[in-house]
Amino acid sequence: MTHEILFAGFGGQGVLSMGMTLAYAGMLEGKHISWMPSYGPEMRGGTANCIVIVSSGEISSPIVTKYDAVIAMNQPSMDKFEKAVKPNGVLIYDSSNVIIPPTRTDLTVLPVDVEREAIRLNNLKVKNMIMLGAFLNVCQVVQLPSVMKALESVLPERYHHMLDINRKALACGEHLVIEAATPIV
Amino acid sequence: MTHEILFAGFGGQGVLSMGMTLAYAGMLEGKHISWMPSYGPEMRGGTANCIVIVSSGEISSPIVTKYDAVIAMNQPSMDKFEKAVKPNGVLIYDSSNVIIPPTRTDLTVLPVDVEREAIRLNNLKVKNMIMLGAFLNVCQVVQLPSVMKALESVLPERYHHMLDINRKALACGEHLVIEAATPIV
Amino acid sequence: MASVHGSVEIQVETCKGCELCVEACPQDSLKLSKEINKLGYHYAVLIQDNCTGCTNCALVCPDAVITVYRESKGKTASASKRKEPVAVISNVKSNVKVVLDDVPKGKVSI
Amino acid sequence: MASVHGSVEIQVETCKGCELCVEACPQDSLKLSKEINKLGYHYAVLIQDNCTGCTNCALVCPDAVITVYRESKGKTASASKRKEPVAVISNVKSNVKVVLDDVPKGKVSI
Amino acid sequence: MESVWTKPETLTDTRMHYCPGCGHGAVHKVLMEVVDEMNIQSETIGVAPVGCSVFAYHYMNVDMQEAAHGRAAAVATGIKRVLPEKIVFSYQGDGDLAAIGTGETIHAANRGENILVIFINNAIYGMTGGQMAPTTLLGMKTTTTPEGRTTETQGFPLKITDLIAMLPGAYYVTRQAVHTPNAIRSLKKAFLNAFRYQQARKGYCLIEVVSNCPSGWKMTPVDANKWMEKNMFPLYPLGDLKAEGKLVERKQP
Amino acid sequence: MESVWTKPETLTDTRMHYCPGCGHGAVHKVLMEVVDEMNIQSETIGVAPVGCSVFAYHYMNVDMQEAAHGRAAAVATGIKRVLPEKIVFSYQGDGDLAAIGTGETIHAANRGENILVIFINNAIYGMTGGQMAPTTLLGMKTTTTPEGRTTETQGFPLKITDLIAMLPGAYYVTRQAVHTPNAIRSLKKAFLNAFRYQQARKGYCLIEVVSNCPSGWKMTPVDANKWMEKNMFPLYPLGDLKAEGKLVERKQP
Amino acid sequence: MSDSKLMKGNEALAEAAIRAGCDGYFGYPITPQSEVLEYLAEEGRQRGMVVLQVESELAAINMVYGAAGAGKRAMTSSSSPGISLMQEGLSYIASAELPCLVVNVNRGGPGLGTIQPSQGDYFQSTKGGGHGDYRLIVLAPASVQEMADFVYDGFDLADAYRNPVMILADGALGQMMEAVSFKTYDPKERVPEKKWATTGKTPDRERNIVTSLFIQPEKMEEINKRLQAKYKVIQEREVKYQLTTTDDAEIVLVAYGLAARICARAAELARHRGIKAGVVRPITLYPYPYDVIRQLCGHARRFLVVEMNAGQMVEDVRLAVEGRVPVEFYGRMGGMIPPPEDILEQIIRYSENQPGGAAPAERAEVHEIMER
Amino acid sequence: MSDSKLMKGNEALAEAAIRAGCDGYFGYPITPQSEVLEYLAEEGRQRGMVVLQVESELAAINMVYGAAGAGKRAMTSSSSPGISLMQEGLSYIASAELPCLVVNVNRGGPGLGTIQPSQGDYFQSTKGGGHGDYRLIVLAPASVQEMADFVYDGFDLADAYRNPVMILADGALGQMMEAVSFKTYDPKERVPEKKWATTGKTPDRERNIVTSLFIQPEKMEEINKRLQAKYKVIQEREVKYQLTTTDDAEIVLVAYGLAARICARAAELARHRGIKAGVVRPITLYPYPYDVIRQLCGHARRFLVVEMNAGQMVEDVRLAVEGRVPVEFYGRMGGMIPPPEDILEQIIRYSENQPGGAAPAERAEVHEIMER
Ligand SMILES: Cc1ncc(C[n+]2csc(CCOP(=O)(O)OP(=O)(O)O)c2C)c(N)n1
Ligand SMILES: Cc1ncc(C[n+]2csc(CCOP(=O)(O)OP(=O)(O)O)c2C)c(N)n1
Ligand code: SF4
Ligand code: SF4
Ligand code: SF4
Ligand code: SF4
Repeated sequence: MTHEILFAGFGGQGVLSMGMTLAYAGMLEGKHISWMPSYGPEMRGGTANCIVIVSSGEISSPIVTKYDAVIAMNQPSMDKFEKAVKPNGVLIYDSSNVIIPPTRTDLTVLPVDVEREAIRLNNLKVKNMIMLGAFLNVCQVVQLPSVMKALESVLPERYHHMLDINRKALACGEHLVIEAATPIV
Repeated sequence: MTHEILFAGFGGQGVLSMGMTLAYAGMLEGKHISWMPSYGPEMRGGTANCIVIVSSGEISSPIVTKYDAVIAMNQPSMDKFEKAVKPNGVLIYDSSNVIIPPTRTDLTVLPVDVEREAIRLNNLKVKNMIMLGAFLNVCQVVQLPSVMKALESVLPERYHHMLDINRKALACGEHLVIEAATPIV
Repeated sequence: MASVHGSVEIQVETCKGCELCVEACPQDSLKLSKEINKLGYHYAVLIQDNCTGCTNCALVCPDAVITVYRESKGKTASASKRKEPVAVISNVKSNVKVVLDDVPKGKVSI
Repeated sequence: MASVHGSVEIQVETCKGCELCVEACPQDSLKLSKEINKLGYHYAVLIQDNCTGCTNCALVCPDAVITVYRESKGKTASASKRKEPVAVISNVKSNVKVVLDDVPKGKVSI
Repeated sequence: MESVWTKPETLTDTRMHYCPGCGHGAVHKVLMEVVDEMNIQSETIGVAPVGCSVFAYHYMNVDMQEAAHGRAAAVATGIKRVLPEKIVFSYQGDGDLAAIGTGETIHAANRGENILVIFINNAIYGMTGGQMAPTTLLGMKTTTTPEGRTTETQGFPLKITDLIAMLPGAYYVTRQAVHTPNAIRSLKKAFLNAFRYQQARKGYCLIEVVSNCPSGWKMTPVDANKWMEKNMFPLYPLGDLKAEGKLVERKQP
Repeated sequence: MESVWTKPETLTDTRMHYCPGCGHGAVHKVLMEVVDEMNIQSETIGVAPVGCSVFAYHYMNVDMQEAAHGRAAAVATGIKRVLPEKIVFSYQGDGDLAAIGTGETIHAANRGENILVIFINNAIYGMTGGQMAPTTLLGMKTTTTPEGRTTETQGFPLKITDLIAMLPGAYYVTRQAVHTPNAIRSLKKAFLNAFRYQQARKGYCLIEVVSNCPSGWKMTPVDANKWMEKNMFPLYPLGDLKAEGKLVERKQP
Repeated sequence: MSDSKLMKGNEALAEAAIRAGCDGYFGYPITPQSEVLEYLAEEGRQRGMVVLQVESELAAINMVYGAAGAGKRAMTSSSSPGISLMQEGLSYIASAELPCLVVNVNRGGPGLGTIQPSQGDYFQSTKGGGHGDYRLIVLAPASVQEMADFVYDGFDLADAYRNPVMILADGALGQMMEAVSFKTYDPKERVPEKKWATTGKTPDRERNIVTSLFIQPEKMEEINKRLQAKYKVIQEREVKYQLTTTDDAEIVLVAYGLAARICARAAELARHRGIKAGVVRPITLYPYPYDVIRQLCGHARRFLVVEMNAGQMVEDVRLAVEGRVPVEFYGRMGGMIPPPEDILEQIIRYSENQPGGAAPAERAEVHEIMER
Repeated sequence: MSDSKLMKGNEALAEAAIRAGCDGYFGYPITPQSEVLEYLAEEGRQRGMVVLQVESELAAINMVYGAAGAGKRAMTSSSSPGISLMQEGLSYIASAELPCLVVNVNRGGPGLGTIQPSQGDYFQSTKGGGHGDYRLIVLAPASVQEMADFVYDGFDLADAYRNPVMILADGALGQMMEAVSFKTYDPKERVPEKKWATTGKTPDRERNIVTSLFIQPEKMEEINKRLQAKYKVIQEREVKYQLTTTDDAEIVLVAYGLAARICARAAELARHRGIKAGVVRPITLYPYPYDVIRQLCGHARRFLVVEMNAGQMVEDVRLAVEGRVPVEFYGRMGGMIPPPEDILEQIIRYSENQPGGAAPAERAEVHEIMER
């Protein structure tokens, strides 16, 4: 079983760490994983993204062009990657940053208002974890506990005081999707 | 008709200009010519040499290993190049600098005491021209007048006051060989 | 109330919200907006009408997005020339603690 | 006649005839030879027995070919130790105008 | 009302890629302002470095060449020598000018090349992500001096501008900044001087601009400028080091 | 009689390839004399340049590395950093150290590398046949300045030793010569100092030796030395520029 | 995989350098490999390694020369433009026969180009970008794990043959993260005694001289013969490659590094469609696996060389195949990475025996160019 | 030949540069080509050319970049180690598509090596010693006359294709003297208008930018495609070579530069002995005359490649021959020049179909090496 997932958004939105956390969790579960970031110019202002592959077997190419799931944190990412989702794949996006919703009908589409939740948690830095939580609810690529554990290694020591709020964010994200099931736009 | 000639001696002995003068004369006579110097380390202290080819036709390789004539201005050159003369070729050397005379019997061997002549002309800088004159007497590679003319171009402007003494040297060298015919050792 | 009257025009879409103009303004006429522009920056806005047109903000603005206007001495403002600040926000209070999330990392690196 | 007595030993075959020792010698004890060595240089030789062993020549000699000896104060020269200058030329006159033909050109060039 | 300050015409409308509050933008702006005022756009040729200002040619509407890392002074020399009538400047960061380009920098100055070299000293490698620069302060933390710069390993901050001032080939050497309106005004004067000197064939001019790197320093622009005044100016005091070919007497810190 | 001066043991018996009267030989001799006296042959590692002294390792009986043209200071740094207990010196000509090697020279000094750099300034490229060097005097004729060096084309003689003295990383900087017995004695002291400082981990030392190039200058050795005193010493005055980390006050010519 | 870490290729390489007993690292920042220097500046220094950020790549390679000549394990790393600046130094190091490790995290060129992954430096690395007849041993990792493993191998090979070794990766391998584990490796056991090194002339031996100067051509020719003989041995003994489903392959892909992994995926997809595809992945780019490629000419009907450049290694494949079967080329340039699907397309085209391949440019374009 | 002069190759090249309207020369001394700078310092300056002795080869190549970018004819010259230092600059120049002339008077390497003539820099010159996919147009003169003539051709080609051109000679060609005459050539007629050059932005045009930076890989790939298309045209139009008695040749020698002249002599000697020998002399090393060599496979029973290196161009010959007939190699290294007699020997050996050729080294030697 192989999951090929793309995380995309603005430079500052923490999409890279989202992917990193997932990858790490996969590793903790003994799966084969790869994390391939985009690096360089498009990261400034424009979109940053990373491809995460979690697989039970060897991973040949860390580069793919079609994804089982795409997590889009802003409009440009949505515009660019909607078409890159495999048929019947999953497309989750931050509805607080994406004005024009996707048009494909062959996908599970989930808008998530992470902004609102973040404000509720009163911390705008954890939007990405809210999103990750939401994603994990729809695709059980890895178990939430592994992700919680992964956080410890992915978050630099000096940020460990933020472990809790991040865990909270993950949890809240997971629960969010229940609502999302009945689309809120 | 092609002449392949090697001039060899100490760095300071002016062997390169000897060859250059001959080459230039050849050019003046409309012949094909090439002048290939040794350059670099062996020039310090050790021997310097140059290969001059004067030919009525195109010159393919400017590099040869057997010569129609070798002009040796010191012992090391003699030791190194005696064997490089073609059978029945010419080997002229400065007897004032070469202690051990050549041993080959299949050559025209001409020892020339340029030192003595130079002292007579009271100028040690023209030894090389004396030698060149002597050589031209035995091998008419080019005509003496051409060489005289060549000197004007080969000698840098600032040395033109020495044109005469050099011409004298050439002439004296030519006449020398008559003596040489009856070996003086 | 300042003696000379001036005003500024700020291209909000290219402003990067560095706040240097706010710092440089002797009249405290500028502030960063609550809203973010397309690039995700909180842009500078004129919040009071006490601008003297001293040009300090424009001088320090690294992105040259500020144009400064001043009441020309002697003659009265010709309506044609007059320009209103593009954005004026009355209430700049906000219950959201906006954190300028790490200044865009991964710049072009060569 | 110098108070202290000394002498020098010069390796004539490695001397390059640069004449710096001649220049440096306060006693005018040194001179370049008429003869040339294997390398074609007129080498330095001791021409008078007035050397004081001041070592100036040895100090300036770039090729370190000079060894200097001095009469050890107090004790007399032990024959064993004593060394004669290797070359002494009585008449340094010469009818040949020796021209130090251009200092060896083509050095190693890299 | 009439406009009393508008963007210089020779500055293109392209949005600059610099981080918020980065000094590069301010310097570009002032430089182009001077090109406008002197009306020398058609004779000016600029040389961009490799550094965050590598894209300077996107913003300056003059003919420009993008030089290899550290070689801007050499490229500028090449241009100026074959086009002596033109006005040539190079624009370089501290890594570009004072590390990899040390040789080219010093020899261009020593030859007295009739060019202007603009040197943005932000004490860090901005573009590659905040590594130590030759001008990084002692104790300053960068990605390659996580414990802070120490003399044992990395030596001392290199005051290359002071070295250049000592060279007879250098005619005008000054250190400026862009953090306040007055600093900006002063920098503008410096640019005017340098270009006038070049027109008068006076020789080599160097303008160092002590600047910031909010991203590299991990500070907000406002804090960065405060930090700069407090920590950089003592070691890199502003003002002329050499005027009209003569060293300016000033107490060294 | 007993010998009062004999060739230093650490100087090999190989005949030196230098031209008659060339200063390189004298410097080699004094350097090895000091190695003998300090008895440090077994801890000393030398770096030869590309230049006439490229073969220095034929004459100095110590471990040596032959560096690429201009990189001797970098090579010496590489050695010293991994073998901090050893005594490391580089030996370089003016082309090697002050032209192609400018960057490596300045940054080694600025890092305060604990090495000795020996700088033979003969104002010309000897090995390649007498081209202009950065230190060539104004008006001096070389094969690449047939009309004499002019500032317009080739700029000014580069007094790099003076620049280095300004760097905080440099601990001992001095200018010496080898044309007289006294000069030789003074140079010997300088070498002793430098090696002692290195043993004491004082940091970077630079010893410039103003020397001759009879071949390049087209003079006899004796005339060359006279010319040197008359023309080079005024621009390159002998003596310490920096002692024990402090600049030595001296009137600049 | 409990002991494994999630690391960027650059970090894994740096960590391995520390564990491989690298004594001195000398480097200058450049994307996409600055993490190597940054990681070592923190970890390496703490663990007693000499880590120097120097003034330039020129200084770096010459410091490596010095440190290696002093008998220590020395390395540097950079990316394309920086590696170009090291060419003189590399030629010196090869000539003086100094063991050291040089890492090139290849980015798109020529010129300043882009920072995106590329394989455009194949020629430079394998044929010698510097002057004269010399060779680097070139290792091409294809995973973060290999970014680490090849550091040990690199140092061992360097010491065994007294030859500079290059690890030629690309930007993606440097930036991507994978699980990596570090084998136990004791430098003390691995580093041979270096009698030739300049460590100070003790009375019991002659002085040691590290040099690449042999002014007499006769002598220099001897040196060259020695080097050539050494390279012959290396070519005989050290060739490394990886084969994927080549046994029955009719179309054989040849690719190295990241491209090889993408090809593996493409071959897999091809086999789903019943096309017998396989992949030869040269692990050592010098010495090159000519023989294995030659042998495959048996059943292979066609070779398809895939590179992230305009076609460089393809020359070595042609030299091996010598016209026995067609050798096609597909490449992306300037930092573009060919996705498996595109390669599959090529495979299908060729298996259907259509002509083509990546045509460098249309005639029209060409003219446009000449018109400029 | 009344109007002809006796000149060294280096001097002839320098004189031609002046006559070809070279506006700026930037160089650093190095044997065996310092005469170029020295000649220009005297003659060039007097005749109004910008001639600068600069601080290093790095500075030189980047000044050439600047001067060429300013629309002027610019050049530099050096020898092997100095050329290695120019590799980054050359990659930049090729990428920015600046026309200029670079001369390499090749000496024996690797490393500091020797100053004697060599052809050891063939790979560096033809495959790209710098990073990324780029090509230099490489001209290989074989006489003093060509040392001069190729300067005009070089500048013309550079301007026509906006590509750096390299003249690859060797120390002997630089130092030897032959009669040379200078054709009438008026730069004004030859130098095209350079609209792209940075000469100051006038109101009537957009600003000109000279750069090699294309940070977006898509853009960079476009640039690369443009370059590749250009190289294709060059390969189609600019191949130059010289054939000597190849029509009926059974053994065909392939050599360039000085080696080609020596081979011509050897072939002549061979024919005296009734051996049908001929010589292919590539004049352009890039673009390479693959086709003509391929065509000769008809009657040629064997190719013998002769180089003053360890065997570099031989790869291009093999790429052309593709195994149709055996390709042998004979080379001398480290500054040694193969005399005609030695080559004759090889010819005889092969015409008698004996095995062999210049074996790089004996097995014994090899082991000695491993034992070190
Ligand atoms: C030869 C080479 N080495 C290294 C680099 C990577 N590099 C790009 S910019 C830069 C330094 C940037 O710092 P600075 O010059 O201070 O300019 P800033 O970005 O701070 O404005 C480096 C090392 C390169 N592009 N080329
Ligand atoms: C990269 C490189 N560039 C140029 C040269 C040629 N070269 C050898 S020595 C030298 C300069 C020698 O002058 P200097 O350093 O002053 O030493 P000197 O010979 O005068 O003692 C030059 C340019 C070289 N060997 N390598
Ligand atoms: S200075 Fe300019 S960019 Fe910064 S906040 Fe003010 S207007 Fe915006
Ligand atoms: S100084 Fe030395 S080399 Fe010179 S002449 Fe005297 S002894 Fe001979
Ligand atoms: S990284 Fe620093 S220097 Fe570069 S643009 Fe950002 S703030 Fe300016
Ligand atoms: S050329 Fe000059 S520096 Fe070189 S050995 Fe001769 S005199 Fe000395």
